[in-house]
Amino acid sequence: MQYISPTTVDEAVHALSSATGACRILAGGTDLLVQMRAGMKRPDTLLDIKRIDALHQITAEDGGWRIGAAVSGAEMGEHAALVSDWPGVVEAVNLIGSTQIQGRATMAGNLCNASPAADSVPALVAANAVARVVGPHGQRDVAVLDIPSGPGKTTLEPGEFVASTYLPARGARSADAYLRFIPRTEMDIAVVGAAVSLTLDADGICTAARVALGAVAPKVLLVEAAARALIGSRLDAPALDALAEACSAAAKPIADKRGTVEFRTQVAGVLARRATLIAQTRAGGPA
Amino acid sequence: MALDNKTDAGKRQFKIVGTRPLRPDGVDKVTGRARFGADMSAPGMLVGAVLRSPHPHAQIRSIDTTRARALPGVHAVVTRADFPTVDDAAIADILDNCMAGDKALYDGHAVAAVAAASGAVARHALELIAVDYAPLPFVTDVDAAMKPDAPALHPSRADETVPPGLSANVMARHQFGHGDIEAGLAAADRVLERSYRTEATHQGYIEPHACLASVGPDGKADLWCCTQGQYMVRNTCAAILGMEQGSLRVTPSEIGGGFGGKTTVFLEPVALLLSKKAGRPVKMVMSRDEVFRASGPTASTSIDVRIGMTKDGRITAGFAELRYQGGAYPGSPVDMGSMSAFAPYDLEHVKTIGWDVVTNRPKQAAYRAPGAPMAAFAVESAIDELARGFGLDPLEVRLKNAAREGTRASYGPTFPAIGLEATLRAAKDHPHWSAPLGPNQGRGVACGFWFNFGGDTCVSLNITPDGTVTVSEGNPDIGGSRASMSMMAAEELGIPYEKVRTIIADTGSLGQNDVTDGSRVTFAVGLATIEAARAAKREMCKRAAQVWGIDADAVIWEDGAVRPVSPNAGKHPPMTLAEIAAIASNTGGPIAGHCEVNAEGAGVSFGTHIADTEVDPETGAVKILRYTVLQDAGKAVHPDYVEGQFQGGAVQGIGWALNEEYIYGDDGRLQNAGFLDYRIPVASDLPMIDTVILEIPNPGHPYGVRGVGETPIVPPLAAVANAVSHATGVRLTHLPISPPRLLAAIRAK
Amino acid sequence: MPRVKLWGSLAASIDGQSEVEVRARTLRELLDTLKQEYPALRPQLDRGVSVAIDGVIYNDDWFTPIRDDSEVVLLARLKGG
Amino acid sequence: MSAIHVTTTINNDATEFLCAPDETLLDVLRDRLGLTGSKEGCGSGDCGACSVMLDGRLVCACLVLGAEAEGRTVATIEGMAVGETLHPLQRKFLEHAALQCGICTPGFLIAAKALLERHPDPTEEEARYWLAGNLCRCTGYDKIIRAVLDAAAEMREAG
Repeated sequence: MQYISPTTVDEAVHALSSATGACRILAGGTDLLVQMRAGMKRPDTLLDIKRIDALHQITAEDGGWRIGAAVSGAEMGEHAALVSDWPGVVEAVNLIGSTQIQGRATMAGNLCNASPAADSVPALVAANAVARVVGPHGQRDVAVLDIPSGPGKTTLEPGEFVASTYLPARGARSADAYLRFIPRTEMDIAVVGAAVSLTLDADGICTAARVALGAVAPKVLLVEAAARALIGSRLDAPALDALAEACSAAAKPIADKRGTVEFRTQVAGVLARRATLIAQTRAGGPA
Repeated sequence: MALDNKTDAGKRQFKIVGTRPLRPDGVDKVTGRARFGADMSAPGMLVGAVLRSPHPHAQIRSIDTTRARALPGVHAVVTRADFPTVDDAAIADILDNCMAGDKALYDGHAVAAVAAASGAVARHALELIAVDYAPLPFVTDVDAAMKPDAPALHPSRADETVPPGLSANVMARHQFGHGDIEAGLAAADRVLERSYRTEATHQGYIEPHACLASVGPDGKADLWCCTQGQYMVRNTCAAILGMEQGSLRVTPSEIGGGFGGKTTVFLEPVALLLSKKAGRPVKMVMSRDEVFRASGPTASTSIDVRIGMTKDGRITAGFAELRYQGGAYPGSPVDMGSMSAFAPYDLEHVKTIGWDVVTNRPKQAAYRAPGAPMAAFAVESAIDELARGFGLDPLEVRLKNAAREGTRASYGPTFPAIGLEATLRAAKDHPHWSAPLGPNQGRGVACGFWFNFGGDTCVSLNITPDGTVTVSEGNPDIGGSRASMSMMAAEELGIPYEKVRTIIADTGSLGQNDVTDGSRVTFAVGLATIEAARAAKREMCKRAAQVWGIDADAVIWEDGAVRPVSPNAGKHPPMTLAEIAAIASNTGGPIAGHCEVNAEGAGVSFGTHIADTEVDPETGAVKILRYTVLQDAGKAVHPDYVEGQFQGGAVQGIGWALNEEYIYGDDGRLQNAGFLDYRIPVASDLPMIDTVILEIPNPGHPYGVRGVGETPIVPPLAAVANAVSHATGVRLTHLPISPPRLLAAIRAK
Repeated sequence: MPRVKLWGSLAASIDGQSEVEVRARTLRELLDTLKQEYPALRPQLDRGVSVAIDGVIYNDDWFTPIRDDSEVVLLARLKGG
Repeated sequence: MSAIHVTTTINNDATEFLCAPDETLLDVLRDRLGLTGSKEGCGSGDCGACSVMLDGRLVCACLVLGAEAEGRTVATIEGMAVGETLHPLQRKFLEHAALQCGICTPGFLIAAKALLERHPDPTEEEARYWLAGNLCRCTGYDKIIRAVLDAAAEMREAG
């Protein structure tokens, strides 16, 4: 096995496409090193992208934010302007693991690990975020929704990796929120996750919304029926009931050591409702 | 030597006992200098690793280690074939658990081990070992294992207490109690019948098992390991390997938690055998995954309870049938559960029946008051349900039925002075009990009991020439016991605490000591320390009398010095310990005191816990809002560490109640062998844990000490469950009260 | 003669006698006599028992004295964590 | 698999070591450098017993490769006291009896120090959440949290 730590994206792309055997990207390493220790992954090459300065940046771009693939959760949490624009995305990233994990874990790593329960992914999908994928054939932008394809699997081609994630411009009276359910107060994997991003008009009527769920299907779910339940409403009780119902209906979870089908289905609606109310308050609340 | 000075408990004014000095090993532990099990190393050391069965139950047809042996860097490979045959049944089970014989009996069961130049080579070598398994039907659930057609782990191992015709997995039947249950139940206004289940939990010590073995070609061996009992390790390994106990010296490292889980051996005999074969020291450290899969979790249980109560809250009879699976070998703590289930209550009619059952799970080990928390969960839940059903205060009902001095205990003997009633009254008077509750909040109370015991104990106390004192004792310091021993020695000798240093001896330095378990150390080692100090004092009195030229009877020890007993004995200024120490060579030689004793006479300990919970009715999440532990400690030698035992035990119990469980899949394999999904409480899950120490002296100890370590884990399971029931109106009879279980119950209401 | 209370499993093995009289002045004499007079108790006694004498629990100490009026209760061998 | 040569700074000492590409920083500290104060409780980032500071960030050394330490600074429990003088957190842990077995203590101290560097006046809740990645099985956390809050108060007074 070898360890390489290129200092530019081009070098990394070159190294990745020319590596023989299995090559894994090492960003925060909080999933990969655990999987290697458990013998689940045995890469021939580890490509550490943390020495690439460009991937450490949080950059304002077209009113939105571009977040490099090597930016840790802690760094995102300390970026006041980013937190102000996308509190739901940042809180989702900051829920991943302990303080110690926050010092290492990256949002791009969370995305590419492709766990159905990844905390940041529903928030990114609700935010309509776009991943910038680089590879031997150049770069392409892909909706975050389309990166994971199933548990542990992504749509990335051989030789490709996610270099950054773009959060679009945040409009006025818009906000997002993410909630997850875990049995303890910290240190667990989401049993259910729900993210809501919405925009209110001056009267408090919801004009746009995206609702995404985690841990209730093989990959993140964008629940358009749930968004439709909110749009045009004042986020009053009937709208929230409809939202919760749509989320529970969309959820197609499995039963496993972390939760039952019934529990996940039920709580998906509960969390979506609560996240909506938080996003509403953040967006300026009812008129 | 007579241990006759036991009656000063309770009236004695202490100078040091009861204060809170800093622990002597503290600086090493806050600076990283303290050496724990995995911190040991030796020149030329190899690294050992274990191959484990992926099957819950399988015949081992053959093991081919040829390729592993041929791998460069591999120095030894062992399988069961390399171990001698053992006759003693208990030792044979321990050996079989350390290294499988004909059958692998659980997921994670050791089947082979290697010693290699590095961990990487050792792990590679394991992959080269070919084991031919023939998988067998398996069973991991206690009730399923008791069905007559269940897959059998062992042919005909049941003892004579088991009636014929039952599943071969039933190993023993226990029965306790007195009176006439049916008559008692007939006198009740209501008889409650409930079935309860608890899942297996793990002690969850943060330090994985680790050891370093070095066996010479002459057969003399040294072993360093983290254990609750170096003598137990020595004796068990010697028995397994056919060694003489005197040829194996075991030195305990600092121990990173045990809670009962380090009262047996797992790696140690394997490391010794690997070292013997390799001719080099071998170090072995378990991974966390191995700790969960292949050390000794506690039993999972299934318990039926019938309790009768009159409408004014008098319990007329209590019956429980308890089924505990203890993993793949006999010996689940169902006997302890059956004895302790009703111990807090004064019952005319009481009966418990316990069934010891084997399943395809790792061999259980002791876990803090082994067997008692599950039984208390069942009984304390049922009493709570009955009390609330009659509209009675559950605390008053417990007071009304509380065992007290003179009560015939449910397990047989008559209680001497005990502290249960004191803890209940203190609970009733505590502001917690009357604090207001908000919506979705509930309060629960529960009692708990543990026997405590003493056992073989040696202490050697040496007076150095400059008058400082060293105490050698043979029980690993698992939570501040060096401080307690130093305090008791200083108290007895009348010298400052700082003048005493307590060390934990290796097996070559003292006689046999029982394991650090059963809440025995402060009681038994404390007793031996006091007696050793008294022996030294007697000697010092003799020396001073000799110097003064008077009779030894004419002097007394007072305030750290020898004095003439009266003016008639002559005018001699007091001779201090330091002064006597300085002239020891001139007066007969070094001065020491020692005590070797089987310390019987431990006092039982009772506790009452109050828990407040808040339940999220939409998700089933339970938050612990407030928690208070009230327990009888006899005499709290170092109150900080008594409080620490109360708090730590309570939080382990809270974890057991809410989230911790061994989860087995349909394939019979453990699904949550890590701290991610075996969810022990984290700091943000908890409030401060309030404590109230009651002191009802134990007449069997010179200072009145009772064991305190185990009782605190007994009440929390029921206290939390009762609080959740109070908050939600639904009663969970299956632990843990995980959110999916609770939400389903709330929605079904 | 001290009367010895037996726990249920032991009693069951000697036809339900939950209390027996045993001539014994020490713990050792007690256990030896029990084994002699009630061979059916032997397997359990050999596996180990604890004994409560006047409410205090003893495990092994042979010469623990027993008075004629002592309350003696056999218990399953105590374990601890 | 050839060894990697790493030059780094540990507890202010310039340090060089060789390690395998897949060897964790924790293994390097413990097995190659004799710094056994950082403990391995899980090897998967779930217990915090191996907490160290890497370039001023709190991390689990079991989730960092030794090779990643190249050119960086590492601080471990062995560097926390200055000569004979304990850090206030170390002192308060002793005074409050915030340890029983002591295996989690080095990790808690490193994590608590990182907390107080960022939040000199944490609430009890902030301290509990910050330290949620450090498991303790002995104490129930009560005395640990008290020690951290008391150390914070003393450090604020000392300015």
